Amino acid sequence: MKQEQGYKKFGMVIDLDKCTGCGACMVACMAENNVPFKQDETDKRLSITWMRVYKLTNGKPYPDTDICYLPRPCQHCEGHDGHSPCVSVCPATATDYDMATGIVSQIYTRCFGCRYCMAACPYHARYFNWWDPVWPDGMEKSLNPNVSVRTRGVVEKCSFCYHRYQLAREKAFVEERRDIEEGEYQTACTQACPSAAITFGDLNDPSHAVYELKKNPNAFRLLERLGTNTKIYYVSSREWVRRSGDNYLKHEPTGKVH
Amino acid sequence: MSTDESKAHEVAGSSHSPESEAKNGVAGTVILFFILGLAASLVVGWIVFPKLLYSQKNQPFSFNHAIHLDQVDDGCASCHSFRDDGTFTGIPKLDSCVGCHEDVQGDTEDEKIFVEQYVQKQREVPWLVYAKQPPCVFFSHAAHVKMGKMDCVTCHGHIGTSTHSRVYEQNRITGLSRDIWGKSIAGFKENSWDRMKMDDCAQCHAVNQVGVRRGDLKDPVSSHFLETVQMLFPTSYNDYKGTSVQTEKDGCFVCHK
Amino acid sequence: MSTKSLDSALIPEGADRCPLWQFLLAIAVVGAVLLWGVYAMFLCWFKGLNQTNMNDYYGFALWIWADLAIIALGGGAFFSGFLKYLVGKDELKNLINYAVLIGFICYSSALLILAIDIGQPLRGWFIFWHANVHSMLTEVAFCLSCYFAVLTIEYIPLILENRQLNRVAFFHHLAHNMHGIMAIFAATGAFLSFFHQGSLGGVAGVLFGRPFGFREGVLIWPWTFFLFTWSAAACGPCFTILVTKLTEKITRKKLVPDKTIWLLAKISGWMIGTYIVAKIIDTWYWATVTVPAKGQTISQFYSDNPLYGMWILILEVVICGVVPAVILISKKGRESNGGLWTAVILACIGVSLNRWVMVLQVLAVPVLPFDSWAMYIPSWQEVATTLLPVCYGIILIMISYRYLPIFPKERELNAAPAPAPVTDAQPEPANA
Amino acid sequence: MKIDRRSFLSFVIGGAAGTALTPLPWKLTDDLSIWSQNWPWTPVPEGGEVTYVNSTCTLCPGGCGITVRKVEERVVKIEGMAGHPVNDGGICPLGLAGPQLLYGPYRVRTPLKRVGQRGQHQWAPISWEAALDEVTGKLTELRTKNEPQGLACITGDGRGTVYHLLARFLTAYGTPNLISAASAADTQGQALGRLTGIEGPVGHDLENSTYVLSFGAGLLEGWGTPARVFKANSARVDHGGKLIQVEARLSNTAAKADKWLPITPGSEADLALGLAAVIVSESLYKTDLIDDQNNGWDAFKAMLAETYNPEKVSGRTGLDKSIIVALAREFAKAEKPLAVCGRGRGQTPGSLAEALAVASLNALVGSIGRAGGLWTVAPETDTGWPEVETDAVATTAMAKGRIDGAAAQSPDRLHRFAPAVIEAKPYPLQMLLVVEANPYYGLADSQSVKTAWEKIPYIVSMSSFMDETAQNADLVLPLHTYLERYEDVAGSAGFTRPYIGLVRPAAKPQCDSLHPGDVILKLAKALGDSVAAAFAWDDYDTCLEETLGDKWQVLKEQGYWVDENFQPPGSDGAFKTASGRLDFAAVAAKNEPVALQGEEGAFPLVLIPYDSMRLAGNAIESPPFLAKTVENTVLKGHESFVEINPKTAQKLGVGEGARAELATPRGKAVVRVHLYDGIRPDVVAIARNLGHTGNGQYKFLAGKGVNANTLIAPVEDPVSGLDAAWGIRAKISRI
Repeated sequence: MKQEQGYKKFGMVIDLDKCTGCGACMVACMAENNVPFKQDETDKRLSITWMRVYKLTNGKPYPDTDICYLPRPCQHCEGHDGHSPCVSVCPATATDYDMATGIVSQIYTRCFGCRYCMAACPYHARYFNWWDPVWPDGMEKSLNPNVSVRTRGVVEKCSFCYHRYQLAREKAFVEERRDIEEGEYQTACTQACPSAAITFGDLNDPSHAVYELKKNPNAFRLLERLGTNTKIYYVSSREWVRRSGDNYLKHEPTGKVH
Repeated sequence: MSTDESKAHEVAGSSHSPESEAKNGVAGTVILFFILGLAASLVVGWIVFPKLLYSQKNQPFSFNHAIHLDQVDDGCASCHSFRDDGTFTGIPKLDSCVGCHEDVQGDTEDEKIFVEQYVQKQREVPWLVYAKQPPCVFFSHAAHVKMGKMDCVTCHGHIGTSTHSRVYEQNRITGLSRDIWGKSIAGFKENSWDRMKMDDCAQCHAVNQVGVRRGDLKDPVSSHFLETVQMLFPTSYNDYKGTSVQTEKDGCFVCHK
Repeated sequence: MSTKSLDSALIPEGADRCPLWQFLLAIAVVGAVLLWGVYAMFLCWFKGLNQTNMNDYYGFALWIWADLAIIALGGGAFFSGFLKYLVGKDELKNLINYAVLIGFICYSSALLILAIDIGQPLRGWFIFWHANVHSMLTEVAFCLSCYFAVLTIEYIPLILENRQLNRVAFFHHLAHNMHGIMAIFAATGAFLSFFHQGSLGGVAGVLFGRPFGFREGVLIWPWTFFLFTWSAAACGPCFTILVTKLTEKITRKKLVPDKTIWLLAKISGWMIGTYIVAKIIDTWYWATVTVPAKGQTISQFYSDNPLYGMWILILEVVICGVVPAVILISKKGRESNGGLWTAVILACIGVSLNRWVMVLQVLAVPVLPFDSWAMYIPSWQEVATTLLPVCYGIILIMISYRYLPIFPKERELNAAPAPAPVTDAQPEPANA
Repeated sequence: MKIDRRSFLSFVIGGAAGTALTPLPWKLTDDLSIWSQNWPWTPVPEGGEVTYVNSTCTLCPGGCGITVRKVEERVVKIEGMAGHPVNDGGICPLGLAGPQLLYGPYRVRTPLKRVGQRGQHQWAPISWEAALDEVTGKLTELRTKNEPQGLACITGDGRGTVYHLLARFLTAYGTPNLISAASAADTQGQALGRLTGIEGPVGHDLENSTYVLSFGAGLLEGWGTPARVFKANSARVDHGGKLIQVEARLSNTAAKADKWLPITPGSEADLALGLAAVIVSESLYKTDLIDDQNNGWDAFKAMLAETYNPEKVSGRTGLDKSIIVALAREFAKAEKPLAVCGRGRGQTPGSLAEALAVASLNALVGSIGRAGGLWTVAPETDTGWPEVETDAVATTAMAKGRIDGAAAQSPDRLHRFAPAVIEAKPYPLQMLLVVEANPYYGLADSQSVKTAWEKIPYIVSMSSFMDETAQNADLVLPLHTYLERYEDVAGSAGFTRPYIGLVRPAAKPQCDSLHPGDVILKLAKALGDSVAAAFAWDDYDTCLEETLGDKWQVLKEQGYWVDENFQPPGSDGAFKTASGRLDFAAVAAKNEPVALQGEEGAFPLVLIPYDSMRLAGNAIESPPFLAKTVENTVLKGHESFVEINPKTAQKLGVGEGARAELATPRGKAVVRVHLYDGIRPDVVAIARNLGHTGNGQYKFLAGKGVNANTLIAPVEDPVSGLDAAWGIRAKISRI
């Protein structure tokens, strides 16, 4: 769709050649966003991690084996005209697509836990609070007041650390500025990544790093063919990795399919 | 789904006669009791219920805004200020009071409590915040005061001129301050500060067209559609459209965290 | 008056019913299972959905399937109503009461299950108050509850026709007048059903992130929208027939004239037939156009996993689709006892299976190339809560059958000399 | 008028109708939903003023700069310190999870005295006074018996003021037995020292290297200082530098490398020298640093030609001859080549032969003391404290030698601790003091550690957490965590310049704990006489400030100190050798590669414990957030997985997820199998740092998985005298 003037469109470019799968982004996200934890988190289908690092393998036998890590935050799909897969199905408008930022919100207090959005999301970026969150005595002290704590029975997901955007704007406002600098709003995972594999910014703004980075010939997005129109671009120099980003019929070449 | 008509009539007939005598009397009592029930429930719902719903709490001691407002030169901002990072301090900490209140000023009981119980013991005053929003709400004073150039009164009313702290009413179910729902149990409001529910924020945002217009956003089809709607029902459609694709108001994250 | 005499006083005039103790015993047995379900229901409400085996890959599971299935099976109510009042198949008046009762049970159960299925039941009403018009689920919620209201209205006159209640003039006339305007409700019901049956189909059909469920369509409605309505109209009546047949078996009575059954069966047969043709076209188009466009092949959806194979497609479309259609369409088929039984059972399995596939397999199929199949087995709490409405249904049928004139032709069909088996209802005096 | 059913009914109906006309039902419905939006039992974090504290992380030897975010008094987040010389804003997952260590339920809240059996977790909380009295009593008893050497002390960090205080205390007290764990860095230091004649910690200039040849170094699994190495690796990707990983398993490092060479495990030294052989024979080496005049060089050349020609090396490593030659040329011709070693995180010292071989490879290509190479970083400067005056008791005891047999200057030999205690040689151990270390979990060959433990009459653990060692102690003294105290971190592992990081309190002490330094000072005071006399300071903080002297101001201001104008020793070509050039004599000398334990017949496979960034090292139990990131192919429920090649699995008849018994000469464990193509068919790998046995009601990683140390055992390097074990022979059988 056409690029609207004056609208931001926050997104990421993640360099898979740099990502080492260390998991810092996951932990940074959990710490920043008050993600709950249980005593057993080894069942990954019951484990809330807004940012999840997938381990991809080329499936070749020893010694031609190769692996690659792929960090997966919410892809903040724009779909067509902001009708992302999850947003349009929510019966109670607990999640919306904001044209001003391109961020898919999730309002935990509006959500009543029907989980239709989870069924709609092919990236499994949405997580349900099957349990009451429990912080062992004293551990609740490390909770971040800028992100509300979720109760049992609601869906949660990555928000691109929207609260950091809010705080950056507040600072700008008291300094009589309407707008914020690229560096003033960065997500927790971006900030934490020791390999600087994640770049975050406004995909519409030529002065932001992501604007050029996303044009890399080795850049791809997950499941582009579904028309989800995501805002997370991945870069990999390895063909098999790029091919793992979408479904292809045998004869089809990796990359854009017309 | 009628069964056998004739049978139905005969049944009705047989059941008809014996009861007809008592009928009028019965009808009377029936109506009387109906009215009784009606009246009782109205009393309960409108008078008893609100009393039960809210618990009354007193502030640690009464605070006189009026006096302070006279002393300071920068109005509310003198005490309720912004931090450098843009966040709002809300109710000032003790150390901004001790300047004047190191020892008892005047002879009010409240002053005595303040100095002896808090200043001298260096305990922060556990104020009950009338305007405290639920934890899911993100409210930026910077956005409203600095950017929106809004007046404190718009949301907080004339608290600046208050000479004492009123009773704090807490909803027993939600634990929230009554000011959020508003004094009127029916939810009516006269002044902008009478109520602080989501709809009030949304309405103000819509009226002042806070968000970015997205008229230009629409793909041709729907914009034609909207034009038609506007033509047919001029009142129904205000040309302001928030940036949220789903609500056509501002994005939910503007006020929620 | 004693329980016994009260009981017999409530039983429709001239109708034979089993002795009270038998009746109560049966209620107790079913009630036990029901209580188990109730227990599980409260576990889910108070401890949360961690009581289930659902997970972040399987956000929808047994419950949603049960919902879709019983609503499809309950479709008999709206469709036979539609046939009787709008199309004017008056013959169906002998079955319509029962159809309504079954529909009522199915829809009330569906609503109950939804109330357990959501993570925050206390906020369930948000779906109406903060409705998102883009969501199929919103459409479902609205039409579902409206139609449930309609069914209730259709069910009320039946209750009022109870021997005792009917003595009250007011109730008697109320029931009588309600009968009069029933056509309007039937019409409303048919209209509402068309939408919610459809939007249930839309639930999976609109998921463009899930190629297995996604279907193209017209305007906002994917093809599954129409297929679901169609299949419900086709197979719902089969369920009504099946339950009627079962009731006749259990009560050892003839309750509905064969003519009525055969008529409904015939219509149902044609409906299934046409539906299955549409379904085959849809599947073919989906497999050859929709799916490849997303870079996948239909074989991927039926391989590399322990459960879902091509067999499921064949079972649904051929064995439980084509076969019952053929049987019911052929006069010999539907009028032969065995034929009818086979057909209606297959049809019911078919539509339920379709709902399973359109909900659970959609979630099981991996979409990300580096993702894997998600398998799921319900927990006992899920099973119990799913059995709950079944038991509740049985009990409601038992009570309604015993005390309400559900089957207008019952007396006539079981006229005096009918040699009732010994175990069947004792003659009145024995009761007094 | 009688009230019958009907009147009642109509009353109810009227009531219902009326209620519907009041706010009651609607307000209740709304309020109930609001109640459900934040249940009273769900915590709501209080907002407030946000402040930041710049400090230093001590969770690994890296010493990264951290910025602690606080809301009022609460620590809510730890982030990497932007602009910090070591990690410049980067941070590892463990560092990020720091607040969970501060507030976690596994903290020791007050001094604890054992009441039940050892290890039974039955404690009596006691006052600090009582606790210190008890320790003082035991210590005095030893001294009065003239056996102060009967006391040994194991400590985690071998650097910094706290360590020096401890050393001073023990010297004054009269025991030589202060033991800290040696690491690969020590071995590399020794190796480099033998070439250059300069002693001290090694620095790797990864940032400037254009070609990194890694002999099993887990550069991306936590080697050196993760945040720094990761950054360097990304820079390499940007600049098109090369990384070659020599390793038996496709680790994350290998996966990110340009080339992965899965050679026969244990033949790393052979490959290094094999490459050297090619470089020498094709005279691709840089002569300027090398002393090619003395006989050491000739011997070296001769050795290469004879034992390490490509054919032979190809045989031992399993690499094709052509690959070896090509690799050697590529390496030698690279602009700034650098060869590194130290398996995994480099927590175990490893074989000196291997370190020497790798060092000599760097020497040949002129990468010693040069940009992009490796060099010795000046050891941390002397404390400037006056010499300790020991009394007679202490002096005589000090002369009795250490139980780990380590000489004065050589690194400690913690691996000898258990055997020495068991054999009671050279003398029986009567008391053990553990300071911020977890040897009970972290030492290889857990079984003998357990036996040794039973032989020690009295054990005190000074620790912030209820770790395995604390659980098996007689007395536990709770310490401030790094987020509650001041301290200096002397040096950052593998960093190329002298560095000091300042640890600063970000939160008030959460428990009734003390600073380790203060505990030492209190004990010294309590012991009196010469011991007390050795300590002039009233508390640790003053001691720290005095000791750091002029650096203190800088540290206070920016949180760290770096020697900006540090020049790598020998960068001018002047090494501390006879000729001032690199001396190969040491490399030429016979350096036996260390053999694996267990013979091939009974144990056909080789077990390699591997490190992961997602599991805390240094015997720390991973906090919940870190535990959350552990993949379900490493740990599922309570079971560890071992990685084996599908071919091997097929031979053994085990499939993905199958349970099997993993046996080594030192122990057995039931594990589950994870089929992994990225591993040699003759190797099986298991994750380190699992199988903790924490107690308490919350078990995040506690009691889950297998502790690799129960399966492996130390093998002493004949030359360095350090533990050179990197794996052990093993067998997998289906059950």
